[in-house]
Amino acid sequence: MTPGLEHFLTVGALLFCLGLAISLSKRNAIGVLMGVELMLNAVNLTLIAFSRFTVSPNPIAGHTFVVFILTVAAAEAAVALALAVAVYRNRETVDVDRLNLLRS
Amino acid sequence: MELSILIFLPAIAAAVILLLPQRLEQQARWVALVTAAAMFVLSVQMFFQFDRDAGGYQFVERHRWVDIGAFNLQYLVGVDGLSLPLVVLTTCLTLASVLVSFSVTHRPRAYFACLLVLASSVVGVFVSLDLMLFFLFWELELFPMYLLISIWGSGRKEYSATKFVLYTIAGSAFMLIGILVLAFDAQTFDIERLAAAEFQDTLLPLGWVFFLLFIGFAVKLPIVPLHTWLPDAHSDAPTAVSVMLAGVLLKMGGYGIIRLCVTLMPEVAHDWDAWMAGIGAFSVLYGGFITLRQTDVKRLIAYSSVSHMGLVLLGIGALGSTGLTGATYQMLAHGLITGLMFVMIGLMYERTHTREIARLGGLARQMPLIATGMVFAGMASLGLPALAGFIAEVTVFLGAFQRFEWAVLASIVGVVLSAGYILWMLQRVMFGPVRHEWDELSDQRHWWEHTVVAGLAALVVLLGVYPALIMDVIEPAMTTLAARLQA
Amino acid sequence: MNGIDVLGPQISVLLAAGVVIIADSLFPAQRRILPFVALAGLIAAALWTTSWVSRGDYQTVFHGTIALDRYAVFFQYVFAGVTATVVLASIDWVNREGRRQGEYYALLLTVCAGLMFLAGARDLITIFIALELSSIPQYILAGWGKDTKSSEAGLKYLLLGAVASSLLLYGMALLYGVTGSTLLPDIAAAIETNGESYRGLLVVAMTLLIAGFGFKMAVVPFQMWVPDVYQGAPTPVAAFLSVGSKAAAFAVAVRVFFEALGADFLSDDWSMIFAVIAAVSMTLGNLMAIAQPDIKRMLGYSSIAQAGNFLVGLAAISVTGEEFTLGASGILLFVAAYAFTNLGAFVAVIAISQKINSDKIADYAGMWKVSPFLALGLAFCLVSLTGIPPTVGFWAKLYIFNAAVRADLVWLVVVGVLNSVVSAYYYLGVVRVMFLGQPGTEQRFRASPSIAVALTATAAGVLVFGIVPAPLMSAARDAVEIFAR
Amino acid sequence: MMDGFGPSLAFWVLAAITLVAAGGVMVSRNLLHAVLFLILTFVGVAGFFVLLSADFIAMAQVIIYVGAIAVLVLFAVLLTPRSSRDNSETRWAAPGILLAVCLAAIFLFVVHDTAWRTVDAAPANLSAASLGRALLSTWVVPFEIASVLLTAALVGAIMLTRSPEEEAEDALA
Amino acid sequence: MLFLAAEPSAAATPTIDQAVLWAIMACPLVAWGLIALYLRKVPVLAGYAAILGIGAAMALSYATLFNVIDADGGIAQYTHEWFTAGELAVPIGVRVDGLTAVMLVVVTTVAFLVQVYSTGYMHGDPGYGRYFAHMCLFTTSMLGLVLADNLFQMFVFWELVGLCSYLLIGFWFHKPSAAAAAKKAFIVTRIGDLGLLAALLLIWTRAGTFDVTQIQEWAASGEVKSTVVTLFALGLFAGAAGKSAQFPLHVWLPDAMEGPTPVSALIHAATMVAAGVYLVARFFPVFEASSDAADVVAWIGAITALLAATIALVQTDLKRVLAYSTVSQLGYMMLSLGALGYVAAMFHLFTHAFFKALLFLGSGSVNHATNTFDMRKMGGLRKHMPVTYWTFVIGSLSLAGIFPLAGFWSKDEILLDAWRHDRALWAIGAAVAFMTAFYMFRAIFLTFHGSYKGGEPVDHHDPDNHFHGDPAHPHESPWSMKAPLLVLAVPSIAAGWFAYDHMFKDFIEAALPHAAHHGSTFELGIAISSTVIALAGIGTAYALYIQRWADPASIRATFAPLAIVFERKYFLDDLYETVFVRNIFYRGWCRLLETVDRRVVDGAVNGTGRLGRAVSAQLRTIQVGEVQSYGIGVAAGVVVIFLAVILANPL
Repeated sequence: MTPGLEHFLTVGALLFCLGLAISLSKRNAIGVLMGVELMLNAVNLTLIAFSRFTVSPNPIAGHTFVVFILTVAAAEAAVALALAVAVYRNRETVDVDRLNLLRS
Repeated sequence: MELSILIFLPAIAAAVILLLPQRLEQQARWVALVTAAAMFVLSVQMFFQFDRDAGGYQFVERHRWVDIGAFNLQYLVGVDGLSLPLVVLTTCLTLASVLVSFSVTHRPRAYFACLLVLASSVVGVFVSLDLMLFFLFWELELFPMYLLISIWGSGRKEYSATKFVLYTIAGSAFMLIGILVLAFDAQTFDIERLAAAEFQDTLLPLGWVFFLLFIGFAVKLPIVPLHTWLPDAHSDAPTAVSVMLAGVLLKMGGYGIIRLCVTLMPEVAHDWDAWMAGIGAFSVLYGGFITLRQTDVKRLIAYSSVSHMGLVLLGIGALGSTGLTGATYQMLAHGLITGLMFVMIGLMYERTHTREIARLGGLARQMPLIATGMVFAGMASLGLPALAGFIAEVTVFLGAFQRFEWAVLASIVGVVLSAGYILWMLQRVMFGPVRHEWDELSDQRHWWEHTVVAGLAALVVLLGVYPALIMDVIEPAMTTLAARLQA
Repeated sequence: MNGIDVLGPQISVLLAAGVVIIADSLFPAQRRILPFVALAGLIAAALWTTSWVSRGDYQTVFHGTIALDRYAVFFQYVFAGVTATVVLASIDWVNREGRRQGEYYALLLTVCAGLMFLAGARDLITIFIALELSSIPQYILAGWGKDTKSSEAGLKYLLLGAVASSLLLYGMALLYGVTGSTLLPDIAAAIETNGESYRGLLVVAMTLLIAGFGFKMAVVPFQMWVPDVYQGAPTPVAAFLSVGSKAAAFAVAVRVFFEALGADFLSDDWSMIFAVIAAVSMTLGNLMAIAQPDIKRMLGYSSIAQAGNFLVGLAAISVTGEEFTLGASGILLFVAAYAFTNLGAFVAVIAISQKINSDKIADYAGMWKVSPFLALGLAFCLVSLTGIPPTVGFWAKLYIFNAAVRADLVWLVVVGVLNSVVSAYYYLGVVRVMFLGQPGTEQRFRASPSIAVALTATAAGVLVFGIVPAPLMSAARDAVEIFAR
Repeated sequence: MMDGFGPSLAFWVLAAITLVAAGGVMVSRNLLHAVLFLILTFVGVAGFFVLLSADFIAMAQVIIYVGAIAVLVLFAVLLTPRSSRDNSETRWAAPGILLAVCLAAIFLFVVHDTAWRTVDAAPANLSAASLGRALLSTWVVPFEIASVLLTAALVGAIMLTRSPEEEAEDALA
Repeated sequence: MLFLAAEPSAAATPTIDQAVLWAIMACPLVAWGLIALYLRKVPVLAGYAAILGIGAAMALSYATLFNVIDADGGIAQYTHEWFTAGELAVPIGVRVDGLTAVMLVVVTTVAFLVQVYSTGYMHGDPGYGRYFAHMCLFTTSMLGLVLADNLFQMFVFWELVGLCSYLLIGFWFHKPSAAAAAKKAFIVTRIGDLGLLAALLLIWTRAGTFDVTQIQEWAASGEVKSTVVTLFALGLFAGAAGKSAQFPLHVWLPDAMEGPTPVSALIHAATMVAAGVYLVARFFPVFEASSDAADVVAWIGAITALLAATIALVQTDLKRVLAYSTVSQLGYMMLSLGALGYVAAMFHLFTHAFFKALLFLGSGSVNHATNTFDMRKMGGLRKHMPVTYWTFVIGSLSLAGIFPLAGFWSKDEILLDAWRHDRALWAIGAAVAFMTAFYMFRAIFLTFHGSYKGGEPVDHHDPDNHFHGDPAHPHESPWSMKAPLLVLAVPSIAAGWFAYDHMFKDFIEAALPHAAHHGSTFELGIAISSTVIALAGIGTAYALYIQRWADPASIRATFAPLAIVFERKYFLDDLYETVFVRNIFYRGWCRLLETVDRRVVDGAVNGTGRLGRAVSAQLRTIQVGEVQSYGIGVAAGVVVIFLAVILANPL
């Protein structure tokens, strides 16, 4: 069977949801971040697949989008880790379920 | 121009008072007094300038205000036979309130400023001919009331103030919806044009719109079962505020029902007339019965207001010229009488610091003038002829009897109830053996106290023996309205 | 028109950011000047915007990715003003914090630039990147404080923000996949031609966009980060969050949903969704705020409810004619009103909380005696939030409800006005505490000049536009006129 | 290019690698393992990019994700003590996973329910050059923004991670 | 405006100027104003001002009377517009005819004499000025009521006399019993006024007028549905029953004796309580038109007369005896009206006013000497106060209906009308006549005969007590008090002689639109029988209290159950106050409603607030502070929104 758009989209969707599941379930902030990165990857995959398969006046837009997503992902990761470090310095943990000073 | 002066003069005076330096703090009352007196004089002058034969609105001022496409508001004020007497009532009671507040020394600047802003907003409500302007003033009145009750009040003042504000906001929330729907359909906020508009296909059924507006006004009036804020607000408010609250604020409700509900939606008013009359009669009785059980003088009068304002609704429900005139007259009469009543209670409270009927007694001996005033006010309140309340009550009854015999028959029982609670209160508070714990107390003695009591009493008598003075102003407007309603 | 000219406001803001950082490191002794550099940048941006307005030179630039229209201009003013107020309100806090001052202002300015980009963005990529430019520095700023709570707030905000923006991105990707373009007008055109057959996908994309924007707007059910972050973040930052990013989210949402997803078969769906979300947000936000003892958290919940009010405008947009103008301009009016009001409230809270070292509403007791100016300002802004005249908040609510009535959303207006009543309960509760409570200390204090200026400016805005709302309304209306078809 | 056995095989293999690796991230109890799985996933995705004739993006993916982000994460993990490398789930895992499954169902449903109009041949101008042109013409503003964003993130990250001692020193200066 | 010329309504009218009629009202009003504003603190002047004002009114009243007599009882009416409210037009005006003129004279004469008396009786009271002010106001109101040409105006003054009655009963307001009695009087009469108000409403809606003449014609025309007339008549009668203390609303009048005695004489014997009778008489054609209503009036009157007379038999308080006697006599008048004896009723009203005022003033004089009204503490006063004694006897004889005193003539006419109308009514009337004679002479014997028992000692610590004699040594009252007694004795003897040649009858019947013959005025058989009955009553009293043929106490013991019923006033007060008002109404119904109001209506409001806080507290717990739960919210939002859209609008 020849892989078509649907196949790539399926992989993308599954990857996205796996990423979501990870980010929604992991206790460790870094784990959550990994989930987010997976989601972003899934988005990238989807975009590239669309770029490749769909009729578009300007197919390069998908690629461009991906470039920016990569950039943002990097920035986000950096900031996230910085914040995690900041939290760790104060609380000796990056377990998000123990980050509950702020509630109700 | 006169109306704008009436609206803005007190507001400006309030600003002036707030800007007074600390050392002139106690002079705030004089500024307030001069302002209130000027307002009163001006409104009385307007009252006599008013052309009784010409219909429609007079002293009209019209300016564009907000003109954004479909959102078109005007600064449009004017008075007719319905609103003019209420404006005079407002200025009169403002003057009275300022006078009875002459002994206020706690933060007088803020106090008198609030009082004047209150007057300004109430006048604004009565003279606005643009729905949005009306609503604006309607809401504006909340601030000063809230502060006045919560800062200068007594007892559970914060609770009462909050209750008052929340109740009013809730009512006006409904009102706002109604206003918006109406204005959307007629493409205008101008009350005169709205009255002329034929409403078809409104977003909501017109009956609902009526109901929404009605709720807003019923809270203010107040109508059972939306009345429970009133006793709390009254019992904890300072004297002047009780005077204003009972005297003019409640009238905003009745005014609104006539001016907006009935005038703008006559067909719906026709559909709901029996309900209005019925609820009115119910309020009369219910209020009367509950008043009998009150043990706090101010609460007692507050509940009696519920009962008396039921008559307003009864008169409106009759939808005839007599009923409407009677309802309007009842608003005026009740304003003056209850104002006087609260003044008397205030004078008494200032001396005894209690409103518990059980703790009082035999005061007529120690303070005969106050007792006289109280008996007078009580008699007026129970609808004694030759005093204002009687004319109003009987006019309402006569106006409504043709159409709602049972409602009227039920509500005339309220006449006996009112005699019951008023006389019971007088007996317990003023009469009976002297209690020596009150021996030290003085009778009313300041000139402002005399002035207020005498002035209000004189007005109550004037309205009672020469009703034509005011009826002639009210009547043409109401007859026109009634003719529209019959059509 | 060259690019510099077009992006002048953003560039001047970013330039100011750069100058602030450099100045901070070069002349650490002259730190007091930093906020004024930032203000200068913002003023320059505002002036630049004004110069466009005076030229009337509205156009679309950079191949359609950036629109230079009245709409963008309106928001650029709002963002410049908001940032300026926040800068003013931050001075005391930053001085007391005593560290990384230049970076703080620089990041604020960066966020501002991001928001300004967002106002004019007309392309999914630009929107995304501008959104991130405004978000990531905000994550940092939320975690800027010394205490653990701040870091926690920052991390929470970031993690959730990342999830939300992933969802948004996925939606954008799907949208791109369906339409083959990232430019909003092209997307709209593609949907018009053969969008019907992609409806399922479009609905998913739309839902994801709502989630993404809804997160920034802080509407139910995407709002849960709000109270935690508001409470944990430094108060000036919370102020900025509550107004800036919310306003930007609405700015971009109006543009996206109207310009790209305006097709009839979609607009019915999303206007209904927004209506429901609006109702739920108002109700939940208000209900949760009632029993809230922490004022920042309370303002957080209230901002959720307020977001519901904004959404009423969005729900009231039907895509043609006069009604659109009303709904959309209602949002804009609300944005402006909310900016004045909520910032004013926050400025007062910033000042008070710093003095009394507490965010507990109970500790605000008797504030009227301790600091009449701040108490009065805060009370006035809270009244405006309630929507009682003569405040700009009253007009905003009125206008937006009017729009909803015209869009036949009377039920939503009912929910809205009832919620106003609920909100009155807790807003006035604070007023009551301040005015009637007994102060813990008789020590009077004065607001610092910067706070005084910020509070006076916002409160004056609330009052002046409360009395003469027409200019603001016509500005809002002109701003959305470009969308009218 | 998509035709034929090779790409098909490549697709299935890549899909398997990617998803299994992603699942590995999910199930790993050790954060270190999770990072390694993550890298594997990134690589898999890069493979997809190649398959989709996005060579430049694939390269960027490897460089940025594997080279930058993953390493960053790895360092972060390694810098924290062993006790913090736990990668277990919170009490919200079950509903979270359930929701993810729902969402996946929705996505898959709409993806497969849609009649896609696709092109068989890869569009001509998906080269790195045209990407560069696009970045510098149409999307020049986002491009610039991205640079600002990175700078801001950098500054912010540095500031957030500075130790209190540094802070104090800085404040004194 | 009030004195603008108006067209007199009838052709053969009295020539009296309407200014005179208005002035009759105005004179006491001016006196009131003067006293209230300026003379409160100057007792002497206050008294003189009142006497002067009322005296002037009296003079004008007599002028009016003679003028009307000259016009053969013709009607003069001057109507103006008071106010209009939409369709409602309320007139204000005066009407004078025979009925009015008689009432004017009665009211002003008694009022004048009572004022004179009061200067002595009230001497030294701290509320002296207030007293005269109230009295003036009362006189004004009463005159206004009498002069009114329309029902509305009548109602106005009707209520005003009620007010004055309230103020005067409660004159010694520091006495709890006085304050309570005042309140009771007001409320009970107000209950009756409900009927009057309803009648007012009914007549306006059905006849469109308040005018007396027009209403009379309306009723007499016979074109009106009889139920409407009956309802109207019953409404009027309800009002009259309240004011005139008819069963079951009579309970206030005995309590009203808490007021100063001159007040009782003027208001609660001679004038105000007769207003009810006057009202029914004024609208007599209405009752003529409705026999049902007339029967109700007659029987209520009869019951009242009997009831009150039986209670009076056992009273020990002199004033209460008189009070019940008044109730009884008012019942008599009502009985007469119900029996369509218009003339007899008015005639009895006329004569009764004088002798009952005389009796009350006499009792006041006694009180002045003994500081008490308790007959058990009196006795033998005949020697000490001869003037009082003899005038009191004259009054009693007149009341008992002994030839040729005033009471004989009027009471005789009533019995005659009753005889002709319904024998049962006559029987009751006769029984009452017997009892009347008995209890009056019982009172005389107890008070004035026998030996003096010392009166009530003065409590000098009571600041309100202004008693300045010595109860141990009773003395005759001063001339200011004796003179009115003597003057009143004259009409008590002679007022009945106006029955001569149908003089009174013709005069007063002219006030009715259709001058029918409402009974003849004399029939020997009735006259003799009634005299015998009255003498029997006197004789019985003599036998029991002077000759002691039987011990009253043992008789009481024999009829103990009956005596208790009488002494407890048929338990009506207990029934009303304790059972009905206090327990059923106040503690039951009102309390129930109040509880509902507090718990349910207000409870709903407060409950909403509490609910809000509770919900808030509950809702906030979803903010557990854990970031994943927040993320789940986001994801769930996406799922829910998508599903909602799809479900609402399937693909």
